[in-house]
Amino acid sequence: MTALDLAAILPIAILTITAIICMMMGTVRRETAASLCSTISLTGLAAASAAVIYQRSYSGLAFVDTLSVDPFARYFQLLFLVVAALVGLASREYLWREGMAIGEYYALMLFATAGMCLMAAANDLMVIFIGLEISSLSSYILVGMRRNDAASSESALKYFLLGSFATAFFLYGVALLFGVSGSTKLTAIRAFLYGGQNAIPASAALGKNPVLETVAMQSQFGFTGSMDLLLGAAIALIFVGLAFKISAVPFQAWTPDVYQGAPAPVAAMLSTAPKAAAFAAFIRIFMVSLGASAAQWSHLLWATALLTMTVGNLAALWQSNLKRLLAYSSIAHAGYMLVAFTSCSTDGITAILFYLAGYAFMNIGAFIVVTHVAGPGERLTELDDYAGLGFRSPALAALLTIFMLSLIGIPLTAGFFGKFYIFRAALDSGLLWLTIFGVLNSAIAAYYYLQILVAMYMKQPIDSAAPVADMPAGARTVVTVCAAATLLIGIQPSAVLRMAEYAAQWLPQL
Amino acid sequence: MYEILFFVFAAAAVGFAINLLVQRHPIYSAISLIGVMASLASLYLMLGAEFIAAVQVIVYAGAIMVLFVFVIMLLNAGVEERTNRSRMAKQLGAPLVVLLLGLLTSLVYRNFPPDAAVRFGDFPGQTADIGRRLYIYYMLPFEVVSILILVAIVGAVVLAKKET
Amino acid sequence: MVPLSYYLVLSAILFSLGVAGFIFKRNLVTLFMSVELMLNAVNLSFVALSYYFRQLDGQIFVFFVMVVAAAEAAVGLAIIISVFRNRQTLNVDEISRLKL
Amino acid sequence: MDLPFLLYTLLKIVVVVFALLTAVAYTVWFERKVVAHMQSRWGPTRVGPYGLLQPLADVIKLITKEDITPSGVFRLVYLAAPCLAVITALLVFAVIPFGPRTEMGGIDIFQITDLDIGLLFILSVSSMGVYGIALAGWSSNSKYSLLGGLRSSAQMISYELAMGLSIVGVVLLTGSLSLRQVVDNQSGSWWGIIPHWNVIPQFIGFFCYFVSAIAETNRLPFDLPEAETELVAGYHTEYSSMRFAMFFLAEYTNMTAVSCVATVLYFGGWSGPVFGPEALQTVLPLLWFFLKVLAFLFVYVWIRGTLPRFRYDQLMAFGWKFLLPLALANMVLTSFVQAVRYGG
Repeated sequence: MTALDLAAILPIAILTITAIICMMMGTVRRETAASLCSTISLTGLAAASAAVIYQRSYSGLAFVDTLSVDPFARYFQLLFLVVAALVGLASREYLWREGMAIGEYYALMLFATAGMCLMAAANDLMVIFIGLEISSLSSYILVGMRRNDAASSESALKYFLLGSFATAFFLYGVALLFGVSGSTKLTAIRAFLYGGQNAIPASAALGKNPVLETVAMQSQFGFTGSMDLLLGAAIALIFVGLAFKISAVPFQAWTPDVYQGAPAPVAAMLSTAPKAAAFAAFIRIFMVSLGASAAQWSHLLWATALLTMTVGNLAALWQSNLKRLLAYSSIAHAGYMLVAFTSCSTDGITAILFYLAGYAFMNIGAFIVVTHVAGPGERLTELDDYAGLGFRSPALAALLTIFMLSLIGIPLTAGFFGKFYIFRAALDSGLLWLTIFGVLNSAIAAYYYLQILVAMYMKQPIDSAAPVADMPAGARTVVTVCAAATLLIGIQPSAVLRMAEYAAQWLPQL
Repeated sequence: MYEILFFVFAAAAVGFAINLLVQRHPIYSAISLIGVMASLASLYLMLGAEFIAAVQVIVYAGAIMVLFVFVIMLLNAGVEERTNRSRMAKQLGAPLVVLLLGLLTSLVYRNFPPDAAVRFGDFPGQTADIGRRLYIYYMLPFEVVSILILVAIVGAVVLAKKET
Repeated sequence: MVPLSYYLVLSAILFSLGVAGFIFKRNLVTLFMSVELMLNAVNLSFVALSYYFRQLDGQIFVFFVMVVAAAEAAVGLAIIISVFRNRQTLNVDEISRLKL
Repeated sequence: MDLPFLLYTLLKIVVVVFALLTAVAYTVWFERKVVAHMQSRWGPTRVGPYGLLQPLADVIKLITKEDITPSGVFRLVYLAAPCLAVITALLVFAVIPFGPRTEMGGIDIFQITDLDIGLLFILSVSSMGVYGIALAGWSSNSKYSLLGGLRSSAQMISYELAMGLSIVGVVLLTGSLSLRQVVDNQSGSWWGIIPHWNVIPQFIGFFCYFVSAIAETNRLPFDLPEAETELVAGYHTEYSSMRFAMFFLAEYTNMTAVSCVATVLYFGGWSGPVFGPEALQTVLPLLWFFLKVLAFLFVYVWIRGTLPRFRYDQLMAFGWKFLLPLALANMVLTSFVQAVRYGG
């Protein structure tokens, strides 16, 4: 094990160990478990972040080309760690309130983070697959953790069934890609697709096999005419698998149900971290390995981006349940990011990375506010429950306003710059129509976000509405941090933008 | 001889898979799936993947499917009912599945060189080589799946344990 | 001597049958079994391609897919049991929220 | 693949199956006799000298009894389950080497086939054995059978883990999954007296293997699936006549198979002092093998005659909280020692 290997695995190892320690906290009393677990997991996440930052002095491929140490991976890993920290802190009181298993919750959240870190850094489809499964399995369980709530377990079931269905497609795509190129290593596939060389590394060949050379030749010749079709099928299947994870249309059907049924903090995490992880894998596979056939997949992306934005926004218009509304809004936001992806340029990728960071803060903030307003058992999640919230608890309403304005994309919030960079990147790549549709969509979206503001500030509270209790310390901290970050990025985007740019520039150019 | 064996096992696999669809009782579907897995294990043997064939039977047929059968028995699942939605799914899904089948098979059939043939014994099973390759070149995934298994254990306990 | 493409075609057929099962079956456990069938089909592709390249990576991939399938089965069946506890049914259509 | 090879293999299979069925029949007699003597009784004495023809009489009785198929059973599965149980039990013998490689016309006569993955084959076959019992329990459509079937499938998959892990120790020592190589690896001795048997370095592994093997075969003290005081007769409550006999047969075949595997893995297989003329030299290894297996069968019966039955939760706790960690620890220890020995 070299120093590079160690640096590459360190964040994941720290996360795993922390998760195991959290798991053992099931033995302590419930009263102390929650604060203990959140402290432990925060410490672990901080240590993992330190390890990620420590990685800066290394670069290259670790563990025999299966893990990549690069700025792109680091950016995503830091994002996942921050999301996990926010969600972990915010769910401290929630778990206690809802009587959920505390130690296991934190453990699974950290495991999921470890899996996502692995996905972001993987240079082998096998490792991407395993990382994807670690994060997905943990999310399935987290969604279903309110076991006595029928909605929770049903949404876990739906998420699980459709998720494993999509994974099977992803795997079939990987198999076909393996059939075309002879390797599952992203860099080897790239070398094959650009250079036409069979990607079987010399080390993989079994020395005693004289057939090997001829087979390699054969496959090369056999494929010259027809490789495109097989490759196209492989791309389409991998696309299906990943599109499910980022809930792109037409694979979005699970999203509203799952977000609605899931515990709200888990929904906050689902809408940010796993989506970002799927984007990381998406970008890495398509830009690194399949860059040579960008002409094929950019059309696919174009259509998906348009559909995802439009369907997400239009469906959100009819929602009265806030969790469902945020779910549809998250679909729409995935659509905006796909617009940037369609441009296939470094600017586009930068825009996605920037957007993911800003989106993480505003969306987690919004979800945590919703969690709090919902109250015990998560009963108050309808739009009517927010009537007059601006008078009942002005601070909470003000915070939610910031998040909503940012989700709309009003200047001085993170959302504005996010959208700005995305549409600029799209315009630069000549995607005029897609940009126009994107801007139109943002305008539609403003309507349903404003609806919430209208409810909060212009409607009279229902008489029976109980006053909203004070926010517990953990959640309050998280919401404050999220609001501050949303505004900060909106006023001074350069720091995050520079990091995103640095990460995106690492990717090979098309 | 090997052609015959291939066709026998391939037909068995497809037959069992169709039976999985046709059977109304989940336990018969489970038995059919075990049949598919056993047929595939035999095909793996013919492809020289001895280790994978054995693991297929041990893990898939012997552990995963036992779990399925166990759960079916535990929940005492009955014959599945046909409801309105399933008729709708049929009308919508059938053309989709046929399309997928046609596309995939024709694509795979046309695009792989026809002179690539499988001769029994051409690529003898190398269990030791798999081990060596697994521990040297794929050490990371091998170590990391342990997290996955841990997640599965925690999940199964959290979701299915009795209320305390 | 069987052409390699026969193995791959068989894999494609099994995969499509798995998809069909996922769409047509109404029982949760059977639905999940259809997914397992799809994974098995993919495994066959991997083993056949591994033979084609005379190289073991494909078989190692299958090994990992099996581990993942086992983990998935444990979690999936636990979820099914917890749904059954709340609903007392295994029919997809009766689980109202589950609009597949 | 040529015809003589096929014919020889078929012949070997027929001989092994025939010998095995006889041996199994006499295992029953052996068990009844030993248990009887442990309890100061005589056991079967009436049919033949020392009751030696008793097994024959039992077989005739079982075959000629009426075969009842209760109404309400899931017929196909109900009929297939006992066959499945017997077949999986018999299949194990396909890879067991009964003696050193002895060729006759180019074909090894003391082993049906020497697979590279012999050990994995045994594990995979025995992992299929659970279906016979689970499906029998389910298809009988009776609550006792169902509970028995559920218990047995849970028990068998639990103990399979410990069994598989304990075998890894032997594989680590041998470096091969072929049973013949496992035995060859145990030839020789330390200081001329202590044989090179795996049981000495792997005594923890052997303990885990044997205990989990007893559980796998559903024998006392782990015979909960058929605990008569709670479940009438467990999974085979509804079975009668020949179908019942097949479960009986499967159980005793499994016992024999487990004893054979234990002999091969931990007690040097056929190895033992070989002397005398050539004919004797050929036969002696078979005798050693037979004696070792017989000793194991005696231990089986001895345990049955001595120990009470576990409670179900005790059984699970024992498997998961004691046996599994122990087998894991043994595996880690063995691999550590091997790594130090051949460290490079």
